[in-house]
Amino acid sequence: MSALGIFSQLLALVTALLLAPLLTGWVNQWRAWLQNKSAPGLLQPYRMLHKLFKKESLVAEHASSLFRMAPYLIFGCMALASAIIPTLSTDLPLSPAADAIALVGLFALARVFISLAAMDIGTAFGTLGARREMLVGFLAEPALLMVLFCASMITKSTSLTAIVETLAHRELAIYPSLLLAGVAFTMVSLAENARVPVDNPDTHLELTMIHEALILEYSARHLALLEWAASLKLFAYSCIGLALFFPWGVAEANAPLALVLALPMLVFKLAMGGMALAMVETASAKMRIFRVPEFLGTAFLLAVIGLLVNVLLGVG
Amino acid sequence: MSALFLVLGIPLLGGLVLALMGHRPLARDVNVGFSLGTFLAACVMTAQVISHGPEFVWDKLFYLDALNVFLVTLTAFVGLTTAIFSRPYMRVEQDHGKMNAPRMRLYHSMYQLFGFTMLLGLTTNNLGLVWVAMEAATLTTVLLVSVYRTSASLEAAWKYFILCGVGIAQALFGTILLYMAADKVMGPEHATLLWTGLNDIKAQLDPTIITLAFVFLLVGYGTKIGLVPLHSWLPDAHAEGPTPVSAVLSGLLLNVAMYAVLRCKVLTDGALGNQMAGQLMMGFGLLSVVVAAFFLSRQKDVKRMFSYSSIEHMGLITFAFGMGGPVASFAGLLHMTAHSLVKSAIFFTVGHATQKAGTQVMSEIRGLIKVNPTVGWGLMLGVMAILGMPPFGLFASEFLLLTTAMREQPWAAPFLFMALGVAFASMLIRVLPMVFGDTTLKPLAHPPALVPVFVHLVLGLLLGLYIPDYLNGWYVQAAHMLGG
Amino acid sequence: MNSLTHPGAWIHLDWVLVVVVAWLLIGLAGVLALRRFRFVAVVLFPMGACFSVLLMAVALSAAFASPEVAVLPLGLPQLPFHLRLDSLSAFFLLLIGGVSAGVSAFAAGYFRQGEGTPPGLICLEYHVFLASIALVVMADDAYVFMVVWETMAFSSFFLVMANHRIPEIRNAGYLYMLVAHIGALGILLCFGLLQANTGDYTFANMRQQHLTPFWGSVAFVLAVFGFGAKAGVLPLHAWLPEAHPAAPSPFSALMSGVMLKIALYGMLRVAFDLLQDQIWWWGVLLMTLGLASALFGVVFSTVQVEMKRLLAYSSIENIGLICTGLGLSLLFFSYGMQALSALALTAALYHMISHAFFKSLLFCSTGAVMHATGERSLGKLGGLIRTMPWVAWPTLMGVLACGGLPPFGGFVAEWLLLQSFLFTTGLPSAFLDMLVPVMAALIALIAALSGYTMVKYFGVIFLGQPREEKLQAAHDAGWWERMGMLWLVSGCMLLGLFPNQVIALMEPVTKSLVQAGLAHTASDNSWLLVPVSMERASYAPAIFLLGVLAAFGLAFVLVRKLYHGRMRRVPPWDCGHPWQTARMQDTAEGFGQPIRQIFEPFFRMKRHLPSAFDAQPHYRVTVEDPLWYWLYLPVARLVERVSRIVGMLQQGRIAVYLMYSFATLVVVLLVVKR
Amino acid sequence: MIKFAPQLINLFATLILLLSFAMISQRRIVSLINLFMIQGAALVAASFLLGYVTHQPDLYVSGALTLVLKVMLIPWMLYRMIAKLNVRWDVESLFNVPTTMLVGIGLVIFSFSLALPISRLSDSLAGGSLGIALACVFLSFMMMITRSKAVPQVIGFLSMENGLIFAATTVTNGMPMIVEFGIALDVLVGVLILGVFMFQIREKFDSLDIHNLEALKED
Repeated sequence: MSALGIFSQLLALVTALLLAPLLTGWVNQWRAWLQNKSAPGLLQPYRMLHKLFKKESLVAEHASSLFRMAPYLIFGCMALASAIIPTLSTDLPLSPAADAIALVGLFALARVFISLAAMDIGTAFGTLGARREMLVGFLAEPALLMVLFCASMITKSTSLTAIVETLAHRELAIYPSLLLAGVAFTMVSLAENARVPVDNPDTHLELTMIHEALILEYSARHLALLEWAASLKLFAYSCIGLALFFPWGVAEANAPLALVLALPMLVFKLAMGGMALAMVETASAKMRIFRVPEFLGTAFLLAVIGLLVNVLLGVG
Repeated sequence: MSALFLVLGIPLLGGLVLALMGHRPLARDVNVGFSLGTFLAACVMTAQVISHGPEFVWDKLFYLDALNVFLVTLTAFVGLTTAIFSRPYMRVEQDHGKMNAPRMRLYHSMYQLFGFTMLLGLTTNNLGLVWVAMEAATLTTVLLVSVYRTSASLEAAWKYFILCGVGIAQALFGTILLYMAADKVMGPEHATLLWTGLNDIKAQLDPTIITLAFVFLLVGYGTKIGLVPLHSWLPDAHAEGPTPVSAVLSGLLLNVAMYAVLRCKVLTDGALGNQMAGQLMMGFGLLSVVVAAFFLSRQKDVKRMFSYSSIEHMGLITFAFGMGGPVASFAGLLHMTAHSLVKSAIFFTVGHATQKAGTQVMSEIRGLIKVNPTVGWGLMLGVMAILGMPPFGLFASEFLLLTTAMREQPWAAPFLFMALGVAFASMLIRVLPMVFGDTTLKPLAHPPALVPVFVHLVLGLLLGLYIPDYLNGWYVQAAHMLGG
Repeated sequence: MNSLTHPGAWIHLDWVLVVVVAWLLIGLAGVLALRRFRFVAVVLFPMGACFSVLLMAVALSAAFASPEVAVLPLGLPQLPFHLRLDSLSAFFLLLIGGVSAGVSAFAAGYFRQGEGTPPGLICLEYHVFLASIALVVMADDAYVFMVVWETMAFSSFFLVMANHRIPEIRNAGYLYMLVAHIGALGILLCFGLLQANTGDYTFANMRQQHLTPFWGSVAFVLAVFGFGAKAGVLPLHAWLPEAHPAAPSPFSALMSGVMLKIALYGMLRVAFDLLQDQIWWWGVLLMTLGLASALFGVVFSTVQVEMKRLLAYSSIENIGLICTGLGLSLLFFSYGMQALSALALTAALYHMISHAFFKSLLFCSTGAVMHATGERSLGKLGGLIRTMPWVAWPTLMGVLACGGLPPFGGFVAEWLLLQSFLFTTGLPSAFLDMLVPVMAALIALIAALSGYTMVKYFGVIFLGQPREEKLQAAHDAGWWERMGMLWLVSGCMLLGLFPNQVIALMEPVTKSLVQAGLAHTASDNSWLLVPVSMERASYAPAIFLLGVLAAFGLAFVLVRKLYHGRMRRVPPWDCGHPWQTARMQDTAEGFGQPIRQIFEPFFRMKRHLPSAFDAQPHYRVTVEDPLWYWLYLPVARLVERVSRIVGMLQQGRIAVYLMYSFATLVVVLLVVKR
Repeated sequence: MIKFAPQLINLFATLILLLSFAMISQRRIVSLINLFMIQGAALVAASFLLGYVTHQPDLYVSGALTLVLKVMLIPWMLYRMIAKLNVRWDVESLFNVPTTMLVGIGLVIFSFSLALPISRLSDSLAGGSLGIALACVFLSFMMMITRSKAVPQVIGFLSMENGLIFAATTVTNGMPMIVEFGIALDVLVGVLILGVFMFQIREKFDSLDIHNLEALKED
């Protein structure tokens, strides 16, 4: 628990909190440009959060305390998740507290609470959204777990910091299992963060919305926290992607100087990732809700095949 | 050895006295009195046997050893409890008009004589007399089976008499062959049918004659035990007679027949040296268990179902003795005791239940627990005991039986497993609706005598959890003698 | 049972016997006070709960003590009752004591006047059930094991038949008793093999016997058949979804929470302790059976529309997962990898104890809901969190635990199980190396699906609008019920947040069974659960929860300070429709519809679609268990056909009977003559 | 006289076997009872002869017993019963006569093959008669199976008893006295009971045909 460790931990948390809305804004901007529309400003998400926080919160008459408590809990989970994932440096005192499986558990906890909160009001949209969210969740969660298992099979450990360290030191070798895992991971992150092929983030069309239906009833500060948590989730997912597939440039415990270099490297990688995400979204159209299980099923199978390939070839 | 004279004398005297005054209402209590006397005499005799071991009575004509002493006490005890049960039962039957004065007289006198024949069969040392006792037992009960004069009971009685008569005739031929074998060894003057005599010289008996003799004896007495395919008379006889008769038939007479077969098996094993007798008994036993189990699932009449269950249990006992060895024989003896206790208890509760419903068809007996909890719970616990649920003695013997069978005769284990499973399934599916659920029955005029039921069940429970030392001593001695 | 005079010198075994005898006496007292429901509810059941707590305490201290043996004078003379309290039975006694304390307290508040069998009788059956469970775990010879095993089945059968007015309950009771007895017969034959013809039935003797691979495998298969039938493993599971809903809730809680574990205890005792030379395919058999029942259980629990059936199927799922853990541990053990076998075994044991706590909690909550509303089916409930907060919040904890979500015990068990699956690359046979990752994938899918089920369970019952008018009048749980549920919730929390201490408790168990334990790695870093080594994997639930709560608190305070906390109550967003009714919410079938659509081949569905001319068109879909039509009915038809053939043996003509007698004589004479 | 004894015993044995065959193929019931009476007489003669030859007084007693029972009392009771039940019809059986004869011969061969190893060993006077006694038992057994009327079944049962007593007297020179008395008593009571039954069956079914005694069966 060296002082540097605490500092890098807090730095990681703060950068996550600040950079997340920026990443969402960046992705929205690129989406607008690619659809040759004039894009909103890069800081639009911050302005939206500030506006929402100022508003008075309107809550349904018979909403229970679970409804009002859920946003804070979900925001807490996402904050902890982004604190655990090695974004800037791997010297994170909090990381032994939760390894890859616990991270997946954390996402599951957040998903369960958002669904319960949605069902609390008892409107048609809430339960509809909850059912769809759980449908996506129950297929995406095992797929994510299998992706993380591929990586841990190679590095013989499930703690994220250890994975990043071992992968970063290995010389540039092509791991077929990681290739399959990468494809599976992109499909899962698209589904989890309610991006286009599975769900359109900025539409209120009853038939298609999953994520929107859940937060339909929320307003003002609760809505702000949920939006912030959503962007934090996107940030966390992209950091997991970077950690597993592009681990270079993350500072080690013994090299505090590298911390300085790590921040711009992270921003650059996130920018590239955001652009790629925007391109994927504009290129694909939204699927019918009953095609989503096949989509996620293929992701799950790809991850399992990645695992098998790792075991069969023995090299990983 | 005056106790033995009392044990045999009291029922004989009871038979004669009740023949004279059997029709009067007092006869029921006199009947209980005589049975009580027999039971007390049996207890005294048992105490003597406990104190100074097996002994002869009346210059070797009667012989009391570990194998038959507990059977004698058991017979006397169940005779007593059945007599107590038959008091209210017969009063209700008289109210229903099914039993008039002459029939009551016949019933009481035959009941006591039947007790006498069984006790005679158990205690006598002369195998010829054993045969006479078995024949007399059939005679005394055949009239009881047909006492209701319905066409079904007449048919049952006729079949019972003819089939058992033929069966016992074969047993007589077996006894003659035994006598012939003894005659060859000891010379015509002092050739004897005394079992102890034969037991001493069983090594020199000629194997071919003994094999033939054992076959005839096994098929003969097997008819009386109700081994499949000789069992056809048993369900009809046990179901058609009045319930006390069925209880005594199912509970005790089968044991006496098994006792006779065991006596012959000891001689045959000594003479032949090989396991022919045991294998034959195992074959018959297993066949009976399997066939009876499948019969159970087709039954409509409650007493017929329980008589098939008796066939199944006698099959298990024969299989146990067929396997031989101290553990299996111990299991067989324990099973005989526990089975007669629990089966007679079940027949008591069934008797009251059928009187309440006015019919023996199971579909019309519903919700016993609701109308009369003691009868309902008595039947439920009794059926659980007969199906081999643990706290009861039957489970202990089935436990020993199945575990030894699994190791010594693994080929038989799947059949036993299937048969016990099917029997359990078929009997439980019939009994559950009878005991639980809503009821259509009307309470009885006279309060049912349920003390015997629960006394039997407690004894059954005791056999499973704690066997007194002297009883265990007898079992071990007898098992050693039987199993070799 | 050494001298009763000075209790000071009593060993743990004596104290456990004191608890067992006390339970039996309470039962008898119940019979004496058959109809006085007040006395039974307020005095007897709480006394039972106190003795459960005593049992827990004794088990805790006995866990680390060396095994103690006692011989009771009961039973057959050559076969008296042998009892033995070793670490494995101490662990299970702890489980029994903990769960039964909560459930007894809940049962105290559960009784209402004039309902089915008299409460005194239920009290007797309940306490005989508890006593027999405690004895099963301590049995040290085959005879006493079988006696208390079937007494357990016997007494729980009467509990299932508590309100036997309803025909379905009678059928459920019958099916339950039948499968229990057939299972017991299987176990009996297995013990027959284990005593290897020595005639000595004590477990000590059985441990010395070395069976040939063939007979050992037959014994193992019989044990899996017998104990699997009792635990509800796939082919013989049909009784579980019938029997558990039929029993009154506190007893189905005990049956589901504790009795299924006792069946697995039996499997453990035979597979690890009594059988000596394990073979690798035993583990694979157990794993495949476990995974099949887990997947089957979770898929079926998602589409159920009745509360307790949903929980019963979820029990099948959890039992399946535990069996997979046991199978994996057996696989490692047969290859001699003690450390990994200990890890898998700890995962299975952890899952057993956490499932015992959260499943009994959920069954108790269904009991409270049924008492308050009188409704069993999910379609008629909703919005109960407002009228029954004392039931809703503990149930939320139970739901999170059952869904395998982080701060609770369920997650720790899954975490350990997944970790043990991850290390299987060292197995000698390539086929197994390939098989195990696929199984890990299945486990992850099953865990996620159980989350789905639990959201449906909690959401449809407690959240949203009440679907029936009378739900407004639902009264909250009584004091006893709240105490019982809070006890179970604290159990779940304890298991969730302090895994190291619980694993330290399990260490003697795994040491005795597979000669290796996890405790040495877990104990040196007290907060961190580290199964094998620091850099491999670690998980600290306490810090994890603190992190989330800290973030929660900070967000709450900062938002209040930086901005404001104003809030206003408004009608919910109705998207322009003038009126909002409760029927617009998702029904239970609706919530399960995606799973029904994805896992179509699993079910046997009958849809009733309304035709155009229906007066009141309604749509009904019934989902049935396909195994019932593939396995149970064909067997029943076969028995029916064979018994009809056998029935022809008895045609009534005396001539034919005489022919039988004559033919038997001739045949036997021919057989003997040869 | 002594040296003719074995031949005489064999003569009586063959006579009893012949009578059993006759009884199987007999049509009319009254002659059936007469044949049974003659068989009893042959049995009595054999036991008196054996008693005389082997100087065993109890053989005389058992012969006298059989004489009283099997030759006088039981046939008289059967006649009285038939008179009271006014049964005059002839006795039809399930199989026609030739097949019953063939089966009878088969049974005789079977019983001889059974008894051969034993009779060679036995040194008593009438070794060979065991086979014949067994044959007589089997024949009467078969008679009970094939007859469809109550009275012939009873007579079959009694002739089986005759065969057994004959086996006892010839092979082992009679059973111990107490057993002989027991058997005789049982037979007598048995016949009494069968008589009572016949009245009841007659009164219930007003015919003595066995076919209406087939209600109790598994459907």
